Amino acid sequence: MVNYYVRRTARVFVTIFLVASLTFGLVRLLPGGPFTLLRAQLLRQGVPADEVDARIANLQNIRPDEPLWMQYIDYMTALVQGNLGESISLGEPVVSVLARAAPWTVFVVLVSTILVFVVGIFLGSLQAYWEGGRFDQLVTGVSISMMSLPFYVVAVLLLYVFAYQFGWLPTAGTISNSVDRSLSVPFVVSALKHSILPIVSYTLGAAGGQALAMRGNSIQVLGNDYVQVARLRGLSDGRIATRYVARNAILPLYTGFLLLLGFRLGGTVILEQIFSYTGLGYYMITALNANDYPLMMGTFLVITVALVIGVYVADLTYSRIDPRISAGESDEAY
Amino acid sequence: MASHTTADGRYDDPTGESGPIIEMNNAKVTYDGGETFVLDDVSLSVERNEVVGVVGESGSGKSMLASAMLDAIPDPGQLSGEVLYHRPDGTTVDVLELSDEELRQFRWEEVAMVFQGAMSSFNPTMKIGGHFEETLKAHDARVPEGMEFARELLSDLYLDPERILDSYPHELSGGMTQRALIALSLVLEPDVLVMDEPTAALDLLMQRSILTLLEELQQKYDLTMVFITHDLPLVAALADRMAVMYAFDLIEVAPRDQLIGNSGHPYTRALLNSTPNLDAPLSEMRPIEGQSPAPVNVPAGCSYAPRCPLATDECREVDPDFYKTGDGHRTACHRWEEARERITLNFETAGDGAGSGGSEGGS
Amino acid sequence: MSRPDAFGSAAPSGRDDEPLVSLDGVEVHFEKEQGLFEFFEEPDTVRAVDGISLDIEENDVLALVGESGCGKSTLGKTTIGLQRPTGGSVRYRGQDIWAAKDGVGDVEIPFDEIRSSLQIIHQDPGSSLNPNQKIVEILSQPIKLTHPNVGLNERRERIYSLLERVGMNPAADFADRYPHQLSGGEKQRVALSRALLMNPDLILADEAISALDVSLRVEMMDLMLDLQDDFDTSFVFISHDLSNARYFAEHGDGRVGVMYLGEIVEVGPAEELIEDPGHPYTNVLRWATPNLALDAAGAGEPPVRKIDVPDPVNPPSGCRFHTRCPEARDVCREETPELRGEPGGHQSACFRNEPDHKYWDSQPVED
Amino acid sequence: TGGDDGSDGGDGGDGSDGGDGGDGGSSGVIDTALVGATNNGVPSNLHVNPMATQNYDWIAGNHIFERFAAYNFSTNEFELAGLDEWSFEETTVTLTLRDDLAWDTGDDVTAADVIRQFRLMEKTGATLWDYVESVEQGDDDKTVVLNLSEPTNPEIIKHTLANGDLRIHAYGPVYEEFVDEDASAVQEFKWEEDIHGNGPFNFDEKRDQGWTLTRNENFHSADNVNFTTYELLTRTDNTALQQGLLGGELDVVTSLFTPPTTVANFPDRVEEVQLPAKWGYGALFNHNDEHFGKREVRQAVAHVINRQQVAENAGPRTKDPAPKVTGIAPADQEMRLGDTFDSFESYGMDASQTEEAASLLREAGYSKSDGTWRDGDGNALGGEYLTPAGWTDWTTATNSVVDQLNSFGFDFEINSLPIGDFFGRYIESNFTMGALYWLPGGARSSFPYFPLRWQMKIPDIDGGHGFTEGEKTVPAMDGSGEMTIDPLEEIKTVATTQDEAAARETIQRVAWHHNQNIPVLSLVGKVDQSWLTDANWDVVGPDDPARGVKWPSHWLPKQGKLSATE
Amino acid sequence: MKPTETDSTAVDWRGDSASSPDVTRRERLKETYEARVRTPALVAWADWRTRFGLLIIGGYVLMALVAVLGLWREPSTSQAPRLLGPFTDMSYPLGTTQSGVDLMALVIHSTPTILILITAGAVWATLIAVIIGTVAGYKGGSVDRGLMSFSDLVMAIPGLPLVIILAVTLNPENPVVLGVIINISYWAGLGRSLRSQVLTIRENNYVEASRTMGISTPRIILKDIIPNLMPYITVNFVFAARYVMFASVGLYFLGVLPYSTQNWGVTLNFAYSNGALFSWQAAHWLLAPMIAIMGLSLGLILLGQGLDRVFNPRVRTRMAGESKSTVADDDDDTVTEVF
Ligand SMILES: Nc1ncnc2c1ncn2[C@@H]1O[C@H](COP(=O)(O)OP(=O)(O)OP(=O)(O)O)[C@@H](O)[C@H]1O
Ligand SMILES: Nc1ncnc2c1ncn2[C@@H]1O[C@H](COP(=O)(O)OP(=O)(O)OP(=O)(O)O)[C@@H](O)[C@H]1O
Ligand SMILES: [Mg+2]
Ligand SMILES: [Mg+2]
Ligand code: NI
Repeated sequence: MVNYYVRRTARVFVTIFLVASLTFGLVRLLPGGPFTLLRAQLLRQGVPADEVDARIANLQNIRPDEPLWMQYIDYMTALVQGNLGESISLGEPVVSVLARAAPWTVFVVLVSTILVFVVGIFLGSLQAYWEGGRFDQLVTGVSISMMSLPFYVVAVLLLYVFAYQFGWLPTAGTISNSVDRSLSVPFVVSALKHSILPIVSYTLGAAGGQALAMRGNSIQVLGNDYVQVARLRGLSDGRIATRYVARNAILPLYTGFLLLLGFRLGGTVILEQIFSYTGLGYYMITALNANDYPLMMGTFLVITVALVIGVYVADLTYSRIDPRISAGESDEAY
Repeated sequence: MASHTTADGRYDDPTGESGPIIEMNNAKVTYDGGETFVLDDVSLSVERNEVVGVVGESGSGKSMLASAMLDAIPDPGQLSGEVLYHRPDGTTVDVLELSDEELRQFRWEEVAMVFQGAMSSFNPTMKIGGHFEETLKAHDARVPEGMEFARELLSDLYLDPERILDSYPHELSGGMTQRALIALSLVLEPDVLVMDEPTAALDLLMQRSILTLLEELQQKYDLTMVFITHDLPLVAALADRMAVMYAFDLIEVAPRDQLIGNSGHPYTRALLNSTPNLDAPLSEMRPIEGQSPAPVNVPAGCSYAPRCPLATDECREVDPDFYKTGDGHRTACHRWEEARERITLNFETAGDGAGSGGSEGGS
Repeated sequence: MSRPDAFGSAAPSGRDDEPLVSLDGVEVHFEKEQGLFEFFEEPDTVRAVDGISLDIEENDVLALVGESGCGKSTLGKTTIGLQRPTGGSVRYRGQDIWAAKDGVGDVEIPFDEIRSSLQIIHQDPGSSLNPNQKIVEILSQPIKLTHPNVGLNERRERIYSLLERVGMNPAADFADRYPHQLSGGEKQRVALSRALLMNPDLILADEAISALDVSLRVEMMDLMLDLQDDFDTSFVFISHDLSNARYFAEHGDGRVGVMYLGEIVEVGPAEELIEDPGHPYTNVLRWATPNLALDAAGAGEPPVRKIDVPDPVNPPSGCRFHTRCPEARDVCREETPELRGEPGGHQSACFRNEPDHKYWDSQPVED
Repeated sequence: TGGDDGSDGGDGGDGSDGGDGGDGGSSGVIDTALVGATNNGVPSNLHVNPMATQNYDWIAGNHIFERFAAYNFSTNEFELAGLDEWSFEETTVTLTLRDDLAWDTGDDVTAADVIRQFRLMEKTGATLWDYVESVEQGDDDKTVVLNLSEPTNPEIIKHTLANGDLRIHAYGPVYEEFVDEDASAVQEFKWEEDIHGNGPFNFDEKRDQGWTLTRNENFHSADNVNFTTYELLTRTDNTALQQGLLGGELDVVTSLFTPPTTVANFPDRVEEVQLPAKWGYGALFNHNDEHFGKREVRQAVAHVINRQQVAENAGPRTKDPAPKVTGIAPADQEMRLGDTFDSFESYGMDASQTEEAASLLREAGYSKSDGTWRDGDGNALGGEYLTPAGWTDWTTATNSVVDQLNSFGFDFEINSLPIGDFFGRYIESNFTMGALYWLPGGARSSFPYFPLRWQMKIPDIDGGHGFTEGEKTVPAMDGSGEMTIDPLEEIKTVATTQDEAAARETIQRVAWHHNQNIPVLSLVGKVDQSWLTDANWDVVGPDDPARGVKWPSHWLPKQGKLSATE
Repeated sequence: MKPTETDSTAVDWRGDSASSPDVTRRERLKETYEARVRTPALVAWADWRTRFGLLIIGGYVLMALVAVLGLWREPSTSQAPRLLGPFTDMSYPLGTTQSGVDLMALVIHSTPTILILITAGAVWATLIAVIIGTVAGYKGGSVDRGLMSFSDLVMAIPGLPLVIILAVTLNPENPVVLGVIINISYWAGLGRSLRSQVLTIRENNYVEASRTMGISTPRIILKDIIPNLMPYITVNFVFAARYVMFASVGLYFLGVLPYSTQNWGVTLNFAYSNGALFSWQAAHWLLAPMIAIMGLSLGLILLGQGLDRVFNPRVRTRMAGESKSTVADDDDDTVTEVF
């Protein structure tokens, strides 16, 4: 078992390394060069073209004259030292921008993902329990409708109703302006208030999907011998529902967690934009619009790392909830 | 069919105690809103402390019979009839009338059941020990004592209790899981153990070994056992009395030796003849032709008639009732006498030789 | 050597004096998955088959018996070239199968030909037929492979006639069904037909009848034996049931081999082996085989000291059976008995067959 | 008419007098906040160094720093702010700072501060130094003298000084150190701490969600400001800002495009102030392109486009079609062109003049087949039409333009690009046609010298549209024969001439060239929408000319014309 | 001893000669039609979800046809009065936009592109997933390890951000390319779960039997393995399609994707930024593309929910009325989608 952990941990680093290499490649692929916007800005300010060029060369920490492998080594060394370069548009180390942004994204994704699971599992189990009944049909209908609404549409509608029309919740941002950025009750309250809409809109559709999946799994588990045996053994319904049905029906969902997390972290790009929620996705789009490649790659890398770590944690805990876990690798076959 | 509770010749219980512990009267199981009968008016009584072996081919309704004894027919099946359970204190309950809570208590405390798939009878995400504990808790039994007893049971079954209790089901071999399940079924000291093909997934040596263990357990804990299998010779070693099922009904019930040596039903005899046997002359083993009917279109008359070499028009029209064909021996065949004569058994029986033992040229 | 082959395919080449398939010191060891950080540990190895030599002749029958997990299937699959041995060689009519597959050395018989000559019928009738294909489609496959020129109608024709031959009447009706619409016995017949259509020299029947109803088993065995007679096919018949093995070996004029933990501990003609077992383990199997004879029924204590099989990853030293053998003595722990007896006749691997072995002076094993 | 020095100066004085008069009524300062909002970005990423290349928050800066002067769009005259007086001689300009102009520390803003700023501006290559040769202190420490390199049109200097982004900001303790450094040092400097200004509000703090500014007691007209705080919130998009006004969350929004349907939904308390942007949607040709380098093709395009329709599609209330295609802002055309206005080709402002376009194209050797205009080799006339992603009203305009062009028989496809790429393609001259503003924007653009010259050079894209310098031959202005003109050289003379009539004529000649040769196709002019609310605020009425200074939300408070209700 | 009779066979099944053509080409065609078209269609139709799903998607295909055949005017600015409400003028049933574009035309003419887009993306994702999943699962060993490490890596890359970067890099306008880019990494998860199913399927003896007969690996994968995965593949195909649609519309909505012609996402973006959210006058502008999106995704979901039954031979035979097998109906909903 120890070996599995070691191996799994090693894989985290290998993956991060590979993704970092990929970003290195992507930076070089991007069109137009990273400084076009800056150039346009400088030019608009009336700075002469020569000077603009000189200034840009100055700013550019990529040294394009070096052989590629040298650039690669430079890049990787910098990365290991936690240096993601300087954001072109913000004129600030990318790391410090991301350090500000990442907690918000992680917070929203984490909370909404947990909610997706909790709500999905809860509804799905109940549906399976009352399979075919009113409740089941109702929730299935609602789930399917929720799933057919893209979350950003939900976000826009919620924003309209709860923030714009009723003004119950803030329309934008991570915390309100009048609150000190230190851990205090008003801070937490404000952070929560600002995150309600993003979280809810990010939860609804996905929770519907999870509920349907959970329902299917539960129905399958209900058909298993051990559930019937458990009934014969005289266990209470509650125990059977939790320890037998839910527990085993969750397992496949848990495997899907990996995928889910990837999609959800990626989706923040859209979500955060709608709510001006200054997380990773928000900065990614900012960087994109500004052709701020260091920042763009930085956010990309950090989102990836967040994903890799999330999956890592999921994997490690997976062995806790499914004792049958094996490395899942197959023997040489044909 | 008439009720057989009293008409049945009562089998003399070898252990001395007498009286049935479970009586099943006219049990019927239907599916598809009554269209398919998967248990067709079955009556069977089980005496205290005896081992009843039920045999029959796959799909003949054996599992239904087992489930019916605990009123545990898988949904959406409908069970009707009467299942009487006689408690040692003399009271009698109709299992089908029990309330949910009573039923919950009744099952496993008084009648326990072991399934064929031991692997799939355990929750894969829970240790074996957990299964024992929760069972004890669910029945308000004292856990420490119960676990002590569980350990004893496991040792009786040649298992290392500590290791087993601390293992997840997938960490055990098939034989171990099966034995653990048997121990689990006995942990509440039930009076009756219903076993539905408990060993079918195991290899022969293990099957036989477990059977031996069961025999010991049965004696040690004074169990009444209903043992269901499609493997006639297997249960023959254990059973006191045997019942043969065919097409959702019992067709013959008799003491073990009677059934093997002097069966009256052509199907039983064919079954016996098709059983590979180390001692039987090879030339005498032969298959039963034809296929048994599906639950939706059970033929009128005797359900075995289409395959029976002795079938007459009567057989095809009139569903045979049980004939008393010996001491505690009932056979549902109009032509049981003929069968004993015309269908020879292909092995030497050490029984009372009531059958016509010689080996005439068969068909 | 040339057997009648109405399909007109070239008679198998190769030398006549060679056995159909011969195994020489075959070992199959499965290594458990190695992790990234486990370089320093000995890999866990399951010794599924450990040093078995065996010849299977033309029109031969070998019935393998043994406990679950003792390596019967692995040995069988190695015999028909489905499993690559980790040691030793498997030869088809003198041609090393895996050399042919890899194209090393002088390949006298091409691998394709070997492949189609060695076929299999599986235990589980349910899983041996593709549930998504109709019976005709399943059975068309081998004809397409062996006789690519045969047209559609003729193919059907042949399939129908074979189905009738294995007792599935009316063939056209059965041919149009999906596997789940067949009974277990019928499925198994289709599997048999599929193997036969390849016109094989050897069929591995891996527990081909175990999953069937008792009443069907004999029928199926008879059918196979019948076809063996007709088409000179050899069979390796795997069963855990000694009485079935006996039935099959006796009728097919072949041998029974008893396997224990990857080794063959006894082999010989059925009747001899059962009447006069040379190995205590054969005795155990005998005991385990259900018997209707009432004196044998309820035979009481099993003739073993332990029920559970040892771990094949770390098989016991010496005689592998010593941990369970009621006759085991100290020497059995250290020394490994060899298979003794006349080759091709009754052979067994137990010290007790040697009257002057030091076994007789050794102390019985204490648990 | 174009203002002259004297009257401007006088106006400036009047303006501040008016302000003084207005504050008579205010005695107590009310503890309340004026809430504005921007979508400039997240304040934690912004700063207030106006000389920096990036991330200067100009709205915050506008409140913190006083400007020299301002251009009033209602009166078309200059108003002085931080200056008490400006005077223009042949080659010198004298600026006199207000006596009471002081830093929020209480220290006076001196000539030395302004000189320091001008020196830094020299380093960074600010436009002012195109005309100025040196700067020195005048008679006292409140006067600054600019020595010009050659006689310069005062109009140009005034516009340069009154440019909204030019603020008096070079606070000594902070900026002194940059005087001896490279320009890049001050351009990369992010002024986030120790911020001191001289405007109506002090920097208090900035966070992710906005800026907080507080009333500057040392501001010269502090008496005009009767509220304590100015909150400047951040919103991502226009929709959020509009909602802020709609829901009463915001009191002012400096500049915000709002579609008519939304305006109609605004409650009564919201007031719109429309100001000409001197900026607007135009179409850019690549003059290096084989086809669009040809004048006939450009003219044909001009004929095809129905500018009126484009304006209405993109924003009926806020877009004016340019009456003539030339480099002069729509509102100024008639005034600047005078009698010649009518002779200018309009190319059909509110019509698709397909006949004219077709005959021009045929003349240039193109023919129409399969509904598409093609050259001799059968290549369709068209290509990608670039448009910046995210500028919604522009995208609508682009859609209209491309629809019109394509239905005439061009073959264009829209390519929307992120801003960076969008400019990148222009800078690299890697385009055929695309959208670009046709006026440089700001008050300066009301003086035709700037836009006319701009259209030929377009520094924003480093001249990537490939309009060549040198002599051009265009039809003569009087309609007979041709005329040869070097438009770039000619327009430069406007900067140095003091002779208004000569300047006027030159402007008309160059404008005529632009009208005929079309360096950039002018389509619509934009009206800036600035928003005020009067629920809790006393705001001067619509007739007050003070509303004509950009931006009302910045200008009015310090004039005492936007104050908290008591 | 031969208890089974042997001599009743008329035709020698081993001979080369026998032939009596009793299956005509026509019958065979008919049979194929029955097996591959009619029966699946019947099965599909029997489930209300599939029925609705198909109807909805059929509607969209019809719309695409209308667009392709030019039965409805092309969307163009100023083609109609501005901001006409829906159903006020029946020649512009959905109303018009701020710049006088017929919304109906916008919706209709966006359909072909979006259908191509989602099909391309879904085909790409499922195809790659099937190839990688089956090969890895079937081949096992180092092939498996290699492919799975690769797909693990791909899974570690968050989809949308990568899509955005690629879209900016490649600036794709062809909907096929765009669809592929959006789903560039979607296959990874699907491939992984297909692989684990293949691991079980390949344990089926018929796979081994095919191997014994010497059938080639691609054929085994195609005939023995993939049919078993079909329910799962179809369901995921549908979900992949939905993901492409959501992602593309979302990115268009954000204005991140380059576009040349209007589509639902761009329309949504225009409507949103032109204040359609705030005024009833313009609400239809926002609603039209929203409903178009929701309708299509609803159709896809319903189809996905219903489709898995089509490939279940048990259900198929039952529906075809060929047998009365009493197997329990296993129509569990397997939903494995997320976005
Ligand atoms: N849920 C159900 N609905 C309809 N028929 C059912 C259902 N469950 C079982 N049956 C049918 O009931 C009959 C009896 O089933 P049962 O499981 O009792 O057979 P069995 O004798 O135990 O067979 P096996 O030896 O295979 O376990 C079978 O024909 C089966 O098809
Ligand atoms: N592919 C494999 N990888 C690893 N171990 C294997 C593999 N196949 C078989 N084994 C192991 O090899 C041993 C022999 O297996 P085999 O299947 O040959 O047994 P068997 O005698 O056929 O058993 P059964 O009667 O249960 O079919 C077992 O311990 C099994 O776990
Ligand atoms: Mg059963
Ligand atoms: Mg095996
Ligand atoms: Ni009766």
